[in-house]
Amino acid sequence: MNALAQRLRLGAPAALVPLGAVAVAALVGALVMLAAGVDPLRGYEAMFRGALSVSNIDFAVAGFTAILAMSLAFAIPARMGEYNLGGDGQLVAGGIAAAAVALSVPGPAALLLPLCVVAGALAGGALASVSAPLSTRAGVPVIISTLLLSTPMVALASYLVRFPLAEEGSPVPQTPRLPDAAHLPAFPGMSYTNVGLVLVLLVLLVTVYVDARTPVGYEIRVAGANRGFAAYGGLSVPRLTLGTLASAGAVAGLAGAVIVMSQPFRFIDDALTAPGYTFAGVAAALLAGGRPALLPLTAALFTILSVGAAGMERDVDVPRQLGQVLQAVVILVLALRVLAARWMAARARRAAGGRA
Amino acid sequence: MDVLNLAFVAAVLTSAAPVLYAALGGALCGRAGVFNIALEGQLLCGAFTAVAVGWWSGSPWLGVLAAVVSTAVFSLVLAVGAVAWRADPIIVAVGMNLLALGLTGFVMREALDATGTFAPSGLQGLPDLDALDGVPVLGAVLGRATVLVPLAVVLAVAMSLWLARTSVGLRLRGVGEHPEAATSLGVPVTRYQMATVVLAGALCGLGGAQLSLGTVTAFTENMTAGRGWVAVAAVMLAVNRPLWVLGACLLFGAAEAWGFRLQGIGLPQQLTDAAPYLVTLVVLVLSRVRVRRRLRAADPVAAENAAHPEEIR
Amino acid sequence: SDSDSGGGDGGNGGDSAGSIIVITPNPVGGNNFLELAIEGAERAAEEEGLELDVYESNDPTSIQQNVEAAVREQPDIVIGLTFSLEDAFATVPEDNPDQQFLLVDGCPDPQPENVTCAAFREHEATYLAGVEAGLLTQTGRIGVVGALDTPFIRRWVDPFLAGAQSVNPQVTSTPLFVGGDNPFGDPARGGAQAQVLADGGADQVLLAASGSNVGAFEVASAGGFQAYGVDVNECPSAPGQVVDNVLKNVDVALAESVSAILGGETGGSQVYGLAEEGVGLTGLTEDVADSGCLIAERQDVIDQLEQVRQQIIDGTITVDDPAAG
Amino acid sequence: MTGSTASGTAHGSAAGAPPAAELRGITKRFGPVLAVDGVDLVLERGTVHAVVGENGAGKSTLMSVLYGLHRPDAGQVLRDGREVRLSSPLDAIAAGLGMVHQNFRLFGSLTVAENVVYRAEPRRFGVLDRRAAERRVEELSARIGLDVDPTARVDTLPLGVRQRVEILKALHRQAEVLILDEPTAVLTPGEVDSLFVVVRRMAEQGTTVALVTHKVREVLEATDRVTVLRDGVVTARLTTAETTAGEVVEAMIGRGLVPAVNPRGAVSGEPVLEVSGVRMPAAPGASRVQDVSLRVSPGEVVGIAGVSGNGQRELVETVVGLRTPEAGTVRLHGRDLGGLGVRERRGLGIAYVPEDRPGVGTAAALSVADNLALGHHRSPPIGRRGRLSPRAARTQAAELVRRLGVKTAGVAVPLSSLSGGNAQKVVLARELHHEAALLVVEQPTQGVDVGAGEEIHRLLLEYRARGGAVLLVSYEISELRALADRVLVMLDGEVAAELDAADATDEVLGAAMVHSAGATGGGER
Ligand SMILES: Nc1ncnc2c1ncn2[C@@H]1O[C@H](COP(=O)(O)OP(=O)(O)OP(=O)(O)O)[C@@H](O)[C@H]1O
Ligand SMILES: Nc1ncnc2c1ncn2[C@@H]1O[C@H](COP(=O)(O)OP(=O)(O)OP(=O)(O)O)[C@@H](O)[C@H]1O
Ligand SMILES: [Mg+2]
Ligand SMILES: [Mg+2]
Repeated sequence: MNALAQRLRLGAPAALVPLGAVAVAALVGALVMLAAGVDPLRGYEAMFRGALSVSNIDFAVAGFTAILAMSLAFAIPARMGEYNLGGDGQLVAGGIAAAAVALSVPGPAALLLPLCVVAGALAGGALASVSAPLSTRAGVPVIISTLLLSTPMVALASYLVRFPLAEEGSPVPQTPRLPDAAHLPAFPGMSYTNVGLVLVLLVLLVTVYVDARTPVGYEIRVAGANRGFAAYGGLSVPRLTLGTLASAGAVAGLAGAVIVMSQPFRFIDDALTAPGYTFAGVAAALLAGGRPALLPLTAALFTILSVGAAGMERDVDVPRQLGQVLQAVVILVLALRVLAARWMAARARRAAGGRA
Repeated sequence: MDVLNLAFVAAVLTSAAPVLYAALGGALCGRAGVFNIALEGQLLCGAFTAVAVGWWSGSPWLGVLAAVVSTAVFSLVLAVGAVAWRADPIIVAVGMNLLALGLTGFVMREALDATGTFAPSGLQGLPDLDALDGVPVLGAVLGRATVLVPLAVVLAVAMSLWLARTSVGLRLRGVGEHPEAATSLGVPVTRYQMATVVLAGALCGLGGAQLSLGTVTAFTENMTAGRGWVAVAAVMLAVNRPLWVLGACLLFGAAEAWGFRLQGIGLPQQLTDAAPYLVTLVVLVLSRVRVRRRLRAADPVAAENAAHPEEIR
Repeated sequence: SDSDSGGGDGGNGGDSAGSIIVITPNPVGGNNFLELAIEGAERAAEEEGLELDVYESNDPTSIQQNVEAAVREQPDIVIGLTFSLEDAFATVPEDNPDQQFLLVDGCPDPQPENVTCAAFREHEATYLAGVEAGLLTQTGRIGVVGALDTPFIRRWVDPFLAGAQSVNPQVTSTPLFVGGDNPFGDPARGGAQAQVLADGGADQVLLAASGSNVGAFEVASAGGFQAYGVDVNECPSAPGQVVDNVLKNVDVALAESVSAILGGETGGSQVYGLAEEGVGLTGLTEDVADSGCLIAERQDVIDQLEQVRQQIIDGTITVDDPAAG
Repeated sequence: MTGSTASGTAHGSAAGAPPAAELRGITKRFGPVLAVDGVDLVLERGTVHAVVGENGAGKSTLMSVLYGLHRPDAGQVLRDGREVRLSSPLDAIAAGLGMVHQNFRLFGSLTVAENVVYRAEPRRFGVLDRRAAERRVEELSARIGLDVDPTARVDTLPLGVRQRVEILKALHRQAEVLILDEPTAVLTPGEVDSLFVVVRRMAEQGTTVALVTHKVREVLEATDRVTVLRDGVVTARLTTAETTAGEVVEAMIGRGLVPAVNPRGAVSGEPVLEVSGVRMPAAPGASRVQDVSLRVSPGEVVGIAGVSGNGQRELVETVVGLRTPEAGTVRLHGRDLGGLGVRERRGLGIAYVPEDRPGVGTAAALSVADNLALGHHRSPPIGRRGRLSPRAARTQAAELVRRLGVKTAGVAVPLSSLSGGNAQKVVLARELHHEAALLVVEQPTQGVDVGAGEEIHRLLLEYRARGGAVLLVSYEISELRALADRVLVMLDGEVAAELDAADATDEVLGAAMVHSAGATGGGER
């Protein structure tokens, strides 16, 4: 009982921080809207409607699927202190791989669907894996190598879709429409919301479980807290780095596969990177702050901010960049989290000192 | 195709200059112990204010001044967030990059009433160094550049000397290396770091102004297009040393300019897009591998941490 | 040009005053083609007494979203700009058979009955510009700065060379593509590419890189080469250094199509080539003298272009369409 | 309790001149913790004054107040009889105070001269005057009889030399009162002796020295006066010449010391650990190891003595699997461990208490429970068939905390909230709990107070009594004598001497260790 009360008290400020961040961001957004001569209530209403109204929810859920996956792709290695900023490349690798398989392997849906998804995950995972030995053997930080590898991968995919995989006679660099067998089954009455969401939610569940309830999750946390301690304890930092990066890349690759296997069922150059799923995912993961179970909430928030912003622009003529501004403010207000954490540490220290 | 002609050098300098400013700012922060990956956002902020104020006032120089001032002010976010409040500099920087992207786009639409590209006819760019036109080599290399291009190179050299030869430079190096030690000798570490971050912001402001009023005369949404990230890589490659930063930026500029020329002889555009990044990565790996091996020999346990950006120096 | 009209009266919008909604694939600012199209839409809206709304898209996902949002508003016509909307215009109209759609500069395949298309044969005009460049080049080297190496942008690359070689077989052409993170809006890279062409000796360069053109025009202004604009008259962008422009009269095409649809002529595909005067060169228009273009001083070249144009219209010369695969 | 012993002797100042520095009624709280409570301290000019006490007694806090790092909640600081307001170290420096911190505060990548003049640089035309800085270092070192190369990079220097650099820093700033916070914690006996020579010479030249330490021997050897702190209050003021070790210890811990008994001779059976012919070349920052062989049997503690940086660390890391030797074998129960990593070796029965507690032995940000689980997390009760039970981890942690008497507010608090001695107990608890055949221990009581140190020694001896084999690396002769059955002395990567514990007197060991200590370089973590 006492222990529970203590845990709740320790937990409370940490949970309040993200809420506080969102509140402050909302306030800043309101001020910006006022400055732009728009009634903030109308603006926010338009934003929510843009994401959540019956007619828009289909897109919003598709966006949510991608952002949630990308937030996992950032959050998994972040648990061991590595920042994966190469989501774009991994996403595109997954997308182009899934498209290539779908276009070259004939077969029934029962075969093609898993094959494409796995191909996407493998491609994304393979790309992200490159950063592991670069970090553990060559000492190039993951945050830099993922970023530097991303652009070449996007360029490679762009080349593939322009030449070997191009649709004949199309003015757009895009693959032909994937065969029906490679279309992810959509939910009834929806065209964008499909099995991909289920896949990503499954990955989330596995991540939460592994993080909290398995030795590997523990080892990742240990490596994140202190590499030297991990090596001393016999944990293989290179293997953990490889594992987390490969999984992260695989999730991103899965997201890419899901996108090309959904409407309009093709890989279009630029279509995966332009919506900015990667950085929305980064932001969502940062907001969740090392608690994977919170990712669906934060991903939903950033989905509203990014998908809803387009609706807001259509309806009340507030530039959609306001969505980006709000996302940025949420992240920046997270600086408060450190203050809260410091406050908690001071309390714990005091409690310890008091008893000693 | 001769790649070492003067026109090539001019092209390299021009495309490297904005990156160089940002990277010098980043290196300075690194020396002061602040990991700065907000360079992309800082450059964008500078590029935007330079054009906005340059257009509004009719004077490109006022634009440059405004870029320097506004970016320095913008950098206070990093200075206060990551230095004074000790928040994770990476998180703060991610937020700043997004904020710069959103705000410049928002203000461009709301205040300048433009989308996509803003290049009104009244907008004046910075003048070229026409004075050099007659001068043999310099004329060909810098004649069509603005004064901000050679200034970037001069600043790199000056910064290197300043760090090595002045007491403030010495103090700054100490602040970055061991803040507690600096504090115990009475150096106000937080103030030094904040000032450095703001100074780096001013440098990024110059870089942004060179991009939007020097290299070209226009602002487009997301105009920096990854140049700030390249600067981050250059800082890492150079291990925060200004002269190496200069080298790294020239290498990157050369890879890009050379890529354009290769495109001219038929290589696909996508390859030339990728080349500078791959070149940077390869050089980075080559340069780090030896350091890493030495660290491992000295202390296998501590070396586990060595791939962390904060550990690199 | 007009075929099975089926759907009868154009719009069934709820309001008494009709409306049209235009959906762009990218932000409009800095993109001549889109700006001109919006101008045409404004003109059409004014003439027909309609309300105009513009939905700007950023990426393929937001395109689809915008099309569906537009359909929900039930305007008289949902107008899409460019081939980037082909996918959306292939599916959405099928689900909304009572809504009229107009796609400008592209056409979905297969084409739903309630979609009207207006497409351009800009390669014909580009070929003419190539002829011009072939006649004017001193160095025998010409070039193109494009945003991206895509089939569509190749429409300004391949015919340009073909046209030049038709009058001067020795001409070589270097196409360069801006690429990078922001190909349609990176003037610095655009300028750098243009500088490469200038350094390489190209003296006639076609600029087809949208927002990145700004930088390339600066190189032209500095005397690097003589430039060719696209879509609208860009001669004032670098006074004294722009020879001519490959025009694409999207405003005319859009306004005409809107009138036709409101008049009940729906469906079908109107192609605007040289013959239809949907594309052309500034040099071949009446007000060439006031255009500020260099070509105004070369009546001899204009006369020759006039002939080639006629040959293309007659079919004596066929220009390959690079985007037709 | 023993406060009355001293109050008379403390204020006997010579010729009525005001003391060099004085603290009056200093009180300092950190939140609810009363770190220092109304402490008076008088530092007479030209004396060496010991400030002693257990971990957490408030020594560092008091000295930080004197050096302007902490603002006291109440009380005054006087310099030469006049009150001074110290709101930052800068004020303290200006007032002629200098401090050498417990953890050195040097810039590793800068040269000795740059470190010394930092923030007080000689300048010429606004530019740093390197020559003048180097000359200044030479001149200052000559004054107190030190030998330091002003152009050497500090991170290439051994610890003892680094400490000299710290002292030069203070001297350069014309410090008249020098505070040394646990200066000997990281030094070898030889280095300690030469430090005290320097300290004495400085005192003769008029510098006043405040020396913070746990070690009673040092108090008796090197100081003139003693002030003992316990729980933030002064428990004794003593004059060194008139006191005894027992009196000081009693004032520190409130009772007499019962040294752990070391019943020797229970060695039995086949050796647990056999190291033969291990060799490793020297590398920048790492010492060489030259053909080292040793064996440890069950129920035996083998001590490794030597000046830090003579290959002990490299040897230990080879045994536990963090380093690969160039030649030689390591056997555990006769099995060759070549090619096995840390995890496999731990699985076969090696536990390891490393010297570097914050960098290697613990993860400060993780909870006490998480710190205690490392290495146990894949075996029941914590880990089972690929699952991990956080509840079992907490239960086991609570049990270990209770058994070893770790002072903590719970097992869920971050390890960073524990004091140094308690953090060390956490490491020891975790490693002892493996009940491994071989326990490798480095510096088990470094930075730990006498009371806790005594307890740790007892735990190690109990482990030995259960038949465990212990390989112990220590720089403290008294510790080796208290624990080891045999002592090997390492010098420049070689085993220079092997002694039976009974023969390992201070003199013999000291002589073997310092034999050619000048020849060594190399670093430490
Ligand atoms: N910055 C701080 N915040 C909170 N509590 C502190 C702080 N510094 C010291 N304390 C507490 O004040 C008390 C005295 O600490 P201090 O460091 O002065 O002890 P010490 O005598 O130097 O111990 P040691 O021998 O371990 O160095 C301890 O209980 C410690 O936990
Ligand atoms: N060449 C030197 N030789 C001996 N002592 C020196 C030398 N240069 C400086 N010092 C000492 O260092 C201290 C501080 O030096 P200085 O006055 O130059 O710093 P400062 O000017 O106060 O610093 P700041 O520039 O930050 O204000 C002085 O007390 C002086 O005694
Ligand atoms: Mg202490
Ligand atoms: Mg202390």
